[in-house]
Amino acid sequence: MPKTRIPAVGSEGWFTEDGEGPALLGTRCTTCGTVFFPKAGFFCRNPDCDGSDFEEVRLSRRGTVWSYTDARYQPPPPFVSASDPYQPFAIAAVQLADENMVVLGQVASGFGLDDLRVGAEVELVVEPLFEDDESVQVIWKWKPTDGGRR
Amino acid sequence: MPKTRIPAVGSEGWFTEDGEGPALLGTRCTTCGTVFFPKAGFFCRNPDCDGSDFEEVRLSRRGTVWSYTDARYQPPPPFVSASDPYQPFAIAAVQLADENMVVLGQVASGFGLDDLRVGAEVELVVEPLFEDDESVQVIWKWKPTDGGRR
Amino acid sequence: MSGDVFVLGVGMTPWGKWGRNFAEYGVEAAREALSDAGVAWRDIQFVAGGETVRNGYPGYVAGATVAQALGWNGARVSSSYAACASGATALAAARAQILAGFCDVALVVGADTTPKGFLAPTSGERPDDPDWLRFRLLGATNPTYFALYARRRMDLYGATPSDFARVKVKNSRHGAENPRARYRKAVTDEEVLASPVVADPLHLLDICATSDGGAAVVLCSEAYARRTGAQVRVRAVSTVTPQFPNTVIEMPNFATDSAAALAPPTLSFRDSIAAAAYEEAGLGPEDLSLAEVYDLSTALELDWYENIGLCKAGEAERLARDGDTALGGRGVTVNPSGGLACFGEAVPAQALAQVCEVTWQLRGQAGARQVADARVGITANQGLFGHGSSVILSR
Amino acid sequence: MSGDVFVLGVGMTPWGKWGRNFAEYGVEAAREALSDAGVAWRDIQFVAGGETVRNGYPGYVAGATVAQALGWNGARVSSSYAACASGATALAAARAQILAGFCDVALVVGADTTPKGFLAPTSGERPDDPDWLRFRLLGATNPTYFALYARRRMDLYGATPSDFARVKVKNSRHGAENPRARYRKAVTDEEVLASPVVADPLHLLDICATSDGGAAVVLCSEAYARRTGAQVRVRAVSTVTPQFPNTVIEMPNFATDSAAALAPPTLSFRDSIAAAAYEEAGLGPEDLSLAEVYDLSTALELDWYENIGLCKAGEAERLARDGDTALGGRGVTVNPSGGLACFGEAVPAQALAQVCEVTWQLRGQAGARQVADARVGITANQGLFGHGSSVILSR
Ligand SMILES: [Zn+2]
Ligand SMILES: [Zn+2]
Repeated sequence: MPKTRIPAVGSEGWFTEDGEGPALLGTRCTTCGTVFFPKAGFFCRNPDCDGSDFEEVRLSRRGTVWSYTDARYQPPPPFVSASDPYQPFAIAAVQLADENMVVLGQVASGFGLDDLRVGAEVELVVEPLFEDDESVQVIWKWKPTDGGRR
Repeated sequence: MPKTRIPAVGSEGWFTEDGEGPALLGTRCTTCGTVFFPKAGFFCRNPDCDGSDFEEVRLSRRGTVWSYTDARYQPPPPFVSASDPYQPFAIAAVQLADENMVVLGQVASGFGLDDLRVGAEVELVVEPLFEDDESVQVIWKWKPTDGGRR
Repeated sequence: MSGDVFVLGVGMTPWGKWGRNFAEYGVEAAREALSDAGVAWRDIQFVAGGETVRNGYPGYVAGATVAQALGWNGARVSSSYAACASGATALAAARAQILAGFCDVALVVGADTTPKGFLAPTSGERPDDPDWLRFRLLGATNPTYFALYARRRMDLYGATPSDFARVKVKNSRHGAENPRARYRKAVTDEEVLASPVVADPLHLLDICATSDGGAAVVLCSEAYARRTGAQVRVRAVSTVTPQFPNTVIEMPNFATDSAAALAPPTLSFRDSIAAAAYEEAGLGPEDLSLAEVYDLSTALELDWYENIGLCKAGEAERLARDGDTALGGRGVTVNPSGGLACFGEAVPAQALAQVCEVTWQLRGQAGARQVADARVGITANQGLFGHGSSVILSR
Repeated sequence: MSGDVFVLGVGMTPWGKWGRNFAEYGVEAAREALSDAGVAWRDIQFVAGGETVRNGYPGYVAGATVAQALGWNGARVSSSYAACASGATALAAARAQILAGFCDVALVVGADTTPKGFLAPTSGERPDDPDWLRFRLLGATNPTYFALYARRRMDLYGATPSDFARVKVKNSRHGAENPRARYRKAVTDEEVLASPVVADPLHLLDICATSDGGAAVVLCSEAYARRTGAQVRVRAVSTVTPQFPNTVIEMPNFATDSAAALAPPTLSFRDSIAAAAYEEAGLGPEDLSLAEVYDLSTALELDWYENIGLCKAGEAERLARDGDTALGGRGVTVNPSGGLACFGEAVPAQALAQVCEVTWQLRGQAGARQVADARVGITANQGLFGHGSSVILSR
């Protein structure tokens, strides 16, 4: 029986893979327009705004690398390694122009430090984070648009 | 194979069952004479004393009930029940005259609220707290000296 | 010292068990307090939070968590933990910032979301932690300690389970008039005595529950109060610790201090908490209109009557029997809010909730539970590990 | 405000990894500080503790835990948590109590005992906790964030791994002269660059370890200082929070605030921490003799040069290359203690350890690591969740 593909526990509702393609899901305050990721849904965190009404928004699928690094050693729990033995992976902080914010994410499988530079363009994909007995837990990742290798 | 009889985990060195009989083990500050239970061994907690040298002492085996109660419902973990289903037990706070302090303890097996009153004399015994697969974990308890039933 | 500080605004969520994130209760209470104070969040210069230890990092840094949820405004921030006295410690922190001249107006906030059942230590094997050990080695829950105090009243002063039940009956009548209370049904002494015994002599209805809730207070300087017309003055905030040897057995300890080498202090720890507040305020029990005391159990409320000086040791039962501490009684009204009996514990919010109630009473805004002509109110509570607090407010 | 407060005494344990109970480190540091101050424990009127969250209740109530271990003396007490800024928040609490006139002399103490390896959240499934989520969903450890800042310096300013290594070399030379440092061996840049990469571009020797340790400060009022001759004056304690939108990615967040609707503040959060201290002190970077900054990584120390105003953005590498920030250099000496590079993090103690070092320097008691004619020193650090601190001391 194939495993179910589910958002990684804790990230439910944080991203979508619907007909329009993969995208992060945030919320926008209908009063002041500020965007929040992960979603805010209680009170607006703009100190000048007392809005408490939010609409779900898809964040920009493309952005530019603000900075990047990798994880050479296996992080401690609650991190779960996708492979045994552990394989290092890269992490990028990505600037989204319209939202004027930076969002972290692992870098897409198959890409590493050599494929990244500050200012390079990346796009959002959804890929496995790890598998357990019943499911493949998926998460958003950033993928270089130029195919990598600068 | 008989199970090992060991002090309940966390109470190692808190009491003895040596040739002189069961007794709580505390420490006495050699500078000011203050007694500590559980043992102090770092700096003396008498604010007028800067002693840091302690000797082990056996606490008085007999005392008088300062107050008492019972536990009608099973306490949450890390409590471990001695029986299944759970059996309520009594708890006494006992005043030791020489040490001028009050020490809590469960009441000895077979004795309950009806055997206790404020001011009644009790003596220290060591009895099972609970058993696990390998061992019987024992602890100090307070036992009415008049055989109970006031 | 540059005078007293004033309560400019108060806010409190309804207490209950909803399982929301604690920060939401904190923000809700804070926004009500800000609105009550007529102060914009942008103008708050210091945020003092009472921590909850059950929410990971956001709970440990409750001041910052609430500040961020309200929208980072650059305010200075602190997060305090002092068990049941956390809210009062946060209040003391904000008061000192104002009196030291670092700010004019500060927000104090506490909120919690609590698990069902007995409060228990966090999981794992932690034999270094006295709070873990008392559960493992003794099975001593919080009600164990409350029951020891209650039984002692019985054997020393002739108190009866009916005396304890009477406190619950009184508080439930008060709480029935409080829209923020969780339990709003007046109960009878028969109901209390018919409820199951949890820790002899205390019944289920003698012991307070655990709840979710948030409370907030906006404090300001005297100069600021003069401009805005704030009337409720903070006369004292006591956060004293015990003096060695502390000879009353206390959560979560296995034993008292030994008084073999050094004589006990004149006042017990619980007596010293209010005594320090009275001294700071230059007031005494005879000046009180009302008191909000920490009724973790009904019997403990009787102890507090003596600890805050309403009567001598052993006389609390008589006060309760005569109805002196009930709304409309001859004496100081105790727990007009309904107390923990009607709210349940939401640890970091509780000491602030007491301050909210006293404020409403002093302003004459307590509706059907209003104490007539309330002029001075005291709060008192005690938490684990030598934390106690008492706040005195006057108008 | 009734003038400044003064540092009357300081104490610090040697840093290391011994696995003792955190309270013992706190008591050891406190007793040294009391002795250095010439104050009896009985005379301490307020105890402010920085919490450690890894020790159950005793750690949450660190102020009371240390007060009890020293012997309950009835002092008022507080326990503060503000991540890496905890010690400074405790210092701010004690300062305000003194300036508000509630006490003359206060003890501030922080101590920790830390597990091996990466700092990780407490166990259990806690998907409501952002600190849990960043490990689970991203595998983002603390070094991840440090590395993002470091890489940005490389791509923006042309920094190289050798520039980072140079900071470690400098700090290891300083720490070699510090008897309380844990690592006292001078290292070379070859050794740094040969150590394994943890999070590119940072090597193991670019990143600070976790340690056990305690630090304590006795503060007193100006009047008290005059009587005792205390010379080290607390000119500022900044504990500001960010202003929305905070546009630099920070532990433990997944994203920055959005600046789509509200423009970012003029100063970044990290810049604003020292700026608030300078404003409070009426001093500027040009007045400094030395700085103790929070070098969680070597590259982060370079960021701090800019954040505390030693140079413009992008110029920190030049300062380090020219040796300006080393003992005997032309500029402000940075981390004469050896910094976190030689101590490792002991979270609630760290901000106080910085104050201890600056005090020793201002008193001319720093031995072979003494900064010549030290007159003004600043500390700076930043912790999780919008906590930063900066303390300025002068003689
Ligand atoms: Zn808004
Ligand atoms: Zn002694």
